Amino acid sequence: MGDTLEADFEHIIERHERIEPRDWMPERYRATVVRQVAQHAHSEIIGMQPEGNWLTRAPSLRRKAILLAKVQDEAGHGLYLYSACETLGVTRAELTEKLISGKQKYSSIFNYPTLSYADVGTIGWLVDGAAICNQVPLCRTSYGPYGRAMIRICKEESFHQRQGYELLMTMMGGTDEQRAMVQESVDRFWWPALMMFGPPDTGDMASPTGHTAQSMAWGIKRDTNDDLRQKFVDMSVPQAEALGVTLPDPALTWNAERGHYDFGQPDWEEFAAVIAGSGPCNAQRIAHRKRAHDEGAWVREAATAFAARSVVEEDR
Amino acid sequence: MGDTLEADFEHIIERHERIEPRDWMPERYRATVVRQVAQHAHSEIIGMQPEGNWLTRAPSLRRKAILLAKVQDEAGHGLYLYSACETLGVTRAELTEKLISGKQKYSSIFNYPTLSYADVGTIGWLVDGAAICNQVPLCRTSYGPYGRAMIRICKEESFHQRQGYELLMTMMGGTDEQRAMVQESVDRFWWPALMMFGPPDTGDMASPTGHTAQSMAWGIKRDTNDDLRQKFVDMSVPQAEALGVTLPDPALTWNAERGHYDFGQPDWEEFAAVIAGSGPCNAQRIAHRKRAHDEGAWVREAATAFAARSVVEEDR
Amino acid sequence: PGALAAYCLMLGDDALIYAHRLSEWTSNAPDLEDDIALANISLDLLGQARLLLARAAAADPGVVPTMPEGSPVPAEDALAFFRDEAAFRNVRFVEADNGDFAVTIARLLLFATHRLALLQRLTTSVDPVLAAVAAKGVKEVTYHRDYAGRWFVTLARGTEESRRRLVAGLGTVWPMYAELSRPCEVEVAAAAQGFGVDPATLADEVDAVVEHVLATAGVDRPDVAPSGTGPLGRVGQHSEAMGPLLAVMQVVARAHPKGKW
Amino acid sequence: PGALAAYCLMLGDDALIYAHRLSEWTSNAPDLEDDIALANISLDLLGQARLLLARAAAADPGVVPTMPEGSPVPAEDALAFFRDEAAFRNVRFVEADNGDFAVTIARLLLFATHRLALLQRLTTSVDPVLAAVAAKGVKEVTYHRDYAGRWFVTLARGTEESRRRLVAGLGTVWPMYAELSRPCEVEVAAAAQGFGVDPATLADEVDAVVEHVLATAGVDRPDVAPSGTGPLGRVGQHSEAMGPLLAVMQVVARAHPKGKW
Repeated sequence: MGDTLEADFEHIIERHERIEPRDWMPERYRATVVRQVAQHAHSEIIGMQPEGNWLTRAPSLRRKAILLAKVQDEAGHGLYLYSACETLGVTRAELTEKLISGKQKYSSIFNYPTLSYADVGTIGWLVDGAAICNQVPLCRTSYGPYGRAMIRICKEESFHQRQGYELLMTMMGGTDEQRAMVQESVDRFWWPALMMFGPPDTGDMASPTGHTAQSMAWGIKRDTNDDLRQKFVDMSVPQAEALGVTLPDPALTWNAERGHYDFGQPDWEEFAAVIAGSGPCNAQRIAHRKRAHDEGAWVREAATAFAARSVVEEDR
Repeated sequence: MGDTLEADFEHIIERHERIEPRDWMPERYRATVVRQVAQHAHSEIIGMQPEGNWLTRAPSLRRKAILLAKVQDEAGHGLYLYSACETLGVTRAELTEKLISGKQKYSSIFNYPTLSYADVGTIGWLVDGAAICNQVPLCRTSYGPYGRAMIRICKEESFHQRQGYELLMTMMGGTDEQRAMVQESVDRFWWPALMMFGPPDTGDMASPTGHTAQSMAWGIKRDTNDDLRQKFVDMSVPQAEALGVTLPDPALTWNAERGHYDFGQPDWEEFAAVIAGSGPCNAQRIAHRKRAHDEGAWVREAATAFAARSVVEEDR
Repeated sequence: PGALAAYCLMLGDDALIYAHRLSEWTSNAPDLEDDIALANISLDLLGQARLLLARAAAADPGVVPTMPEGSPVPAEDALAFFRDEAAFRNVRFVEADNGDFAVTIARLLLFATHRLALLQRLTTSVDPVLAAVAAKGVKEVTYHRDYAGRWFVTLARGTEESRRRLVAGLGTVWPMYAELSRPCEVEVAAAAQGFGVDPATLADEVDAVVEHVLATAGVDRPDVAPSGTGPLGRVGQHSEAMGPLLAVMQVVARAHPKGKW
Repeated sequence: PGALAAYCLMLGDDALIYAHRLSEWTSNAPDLEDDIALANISLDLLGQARLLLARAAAADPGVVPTMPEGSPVPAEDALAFFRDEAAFRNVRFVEADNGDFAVTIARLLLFATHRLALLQRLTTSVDPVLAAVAAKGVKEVTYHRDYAGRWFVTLARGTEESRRRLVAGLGTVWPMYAELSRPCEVEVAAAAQGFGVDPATLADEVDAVVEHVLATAGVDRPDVAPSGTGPLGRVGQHSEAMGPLLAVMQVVARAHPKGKW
């Protein structure tokens, strides 16, 4: 019977159809989906911090509203994604515990600080841009609830990307100081954005654990890291030109033969250090989340106690 | 024997000598001294808040250092005065508890907010000035430890007063905005400073409890409220003229006959409201103190536990 | 300034400063749902602030701070980022730190209850803009009040600790609450001219709602003295929390008086 | 800027920003004695900052921000209040919020131990001003270190809660601590020219002192990754705590660029 179930599962995967929560699935598939969706959810939640950092200092009321709505959307994305995980039998509390204890990761990009208001725009343009490259293919991912969450998320992310780009465009039309601020921000975020696609698929730096291959076979992932990175670079270069900023990569040049831009490699040692916990903000991000979670414990307990009491009172 | 003790006590008071901690004293004298010294100590401690509010925003490094040293001195004054109380068998913990629970008062002036950096100067000039008028006579107060603490405190207060006046003088030599800032600050603090001497000694607003008369008889207090207030006004008017600010009292005028300035009465209803707890900052000041005290509880407990353990270990 | 402009500034500043405080909860709330809800409330109030500040500027351009020549800063931003502390007209009630979640819920309940009653009346303001802002705001603030009311009761009847914190939190915010219903000259003039409301006339209605929530929660009205007498914040006399709030809020805008954002 | 000016700025900024953070304890400490002690430490560091910033300005007036014509603002204040974030050269270690008393004591122990070792070496700097500043500072910082060391052991061996908090506090500050001993170009140049010290050469000495305190306290070295690689704060890349700190610290001075104080 296990064989039939497994055959059914493989069949669904092959036809690029969706696996649904009640379908049978191999334990490793379940674990892999949970890990990937949780990591994505955690990234949304941790990602609230670098931008949230500028909420109280937004330089115009319109930008304050846009930023607040955006950070709120990230919380919403976290919410859908944790719900998607819950369909696989893992609770939000368990996932939060794993985030706080460092057992599950989040996107390395959020371990870099935001140091000027231009960073809000750059995160929208480059970071959300990279996220979209990663995520659009996931709308077709094999696990149903994840795929459907991604459709909604991608729509909002693409809205955020346009808003970020528009902020940078507006600033480039402002004062010299503002233009310098945008360039400085892009200089800081370009390489970390390239790192968002993960290590190269081949060569010394390639991930030894081979997550990519297995995930692709299962239809959880749909493209290789390097393909997505190339797509992102190709997309970003003309946008940078339109903006009037220089991307900080001397190797960046159009390769007519390939029909793509050639580009330099990020500092993969820095990437490894960030992943290992030595990014500029790893400790701060986790400490922030832990503090908020711990400080909220009494509220969550109160809600639980109140709900339990209400049930008892209704029963009478 | 009680009669002899009481006679000795009265004798010391009459000769304007000091009562010392080991001397016999009437219970009401002890209670009155404790109340007055505690109120004074509390005023120093609460008085750290309105000026401490500007420590992080001091506009020059020199002023930051001066302000920090001054607020530190206030903590030091609090420390001596709590020690003076302890000679009468009351602990600092008990007194702090009475401050936090509102059972003991502190000077009404600290229930007004500090709203500009000029307030740091005005507090030095007017508030410390009024405090000095109140306190210089207390250097001769009948209770020894209190009198000796007052000698040291008055010396430092008078230094603070000069620093405050010097800040205002410097600002008056600055920009128009700075001069306006000084005037606005003086406008806000003049009347509350006059209230620092307490209600009038006679008339409808006079304190019904008659603390003044009893305290004067015992040599705890040395002058009436109205005498001290007059002295303060006489001292402040020429200082205001030298500074170039207007005191906000249309009734203020030289009375050649009396050899004193005539002046208007503060809003004694406002004074009563502030004493009753409705000042602009009463709740905030107490909440701040309570929070700091509560948050420090685990540290004080640790110190006690560590000291106890050290004693045990030494005994072994 | 004209009475209409002064009145819109006052209501706009309440919304602006309180929205700012609430936005500080973002990424700090007890649970994701509350993070989202508080951000939403903050966004609603920020929206009200923008409309009200714009109305103030339109009614009397004299209220808008003068910007350097060639500055592209719109009126709403000149008002929010380039006024000094004493020119802000919000009540001190909205300035104080958020405190813990219980303090936040207690303040939100009181603020939203008052503002809802006010906006309901303002829907019939003779100023059509104000009436329109109020009509939109009524829907928003009804949700704010309900959210706060639900949490108020939940915390009061949740655990021992949540009840202790809620009662303490209510005591913390109560002293400054009186300021909302203490009429200032601008409000009296606004009521007389038919575009505004004398908040004293709302007191009973607001009080009844608050009493109802307190009763449901089984919590007593705090027995604490009001903080200050007179209009205070409404005439620019703020609390010590306001200076650091504005220092942070205005820092980027002020560093770039000719900036485009 | 010249190497001497750059070096003095760096050491001055460490003292300035840390003094600022410590001054936030005023009226908030666990007991009066600690309120006084922390204010005293803050004052000492503020004094060091003033001398070092003045030395930087004297060594290379080019490091001082240009003020509007007729501004009476002295060089030390122009440096403290009119530089933008990226021009500050302090380590990120001193920027972070104070946290609770345990975090504060852990940071103070590490900072003072490092700075004491540094100042001891600087007493033989070829720059006589720097040598004099260091000689004065050695006495001050010895007290800072002893104060922190005593509390560190007291908290570690006090109650269960104080130990838990101390261990957590040490873990909190540890990731950024590495930055103090990570040499930047300016330090390497300063050491080569004989007026400064390469902090890498202090590491063993500092480490031995810290180890001794940890051993006395019975606390393990935290097993946490360093925060960031490279000099970061020393090249103007600060943490997110720096912006709000400067917004508050600089607000009054910047509102009055021609002010006299």
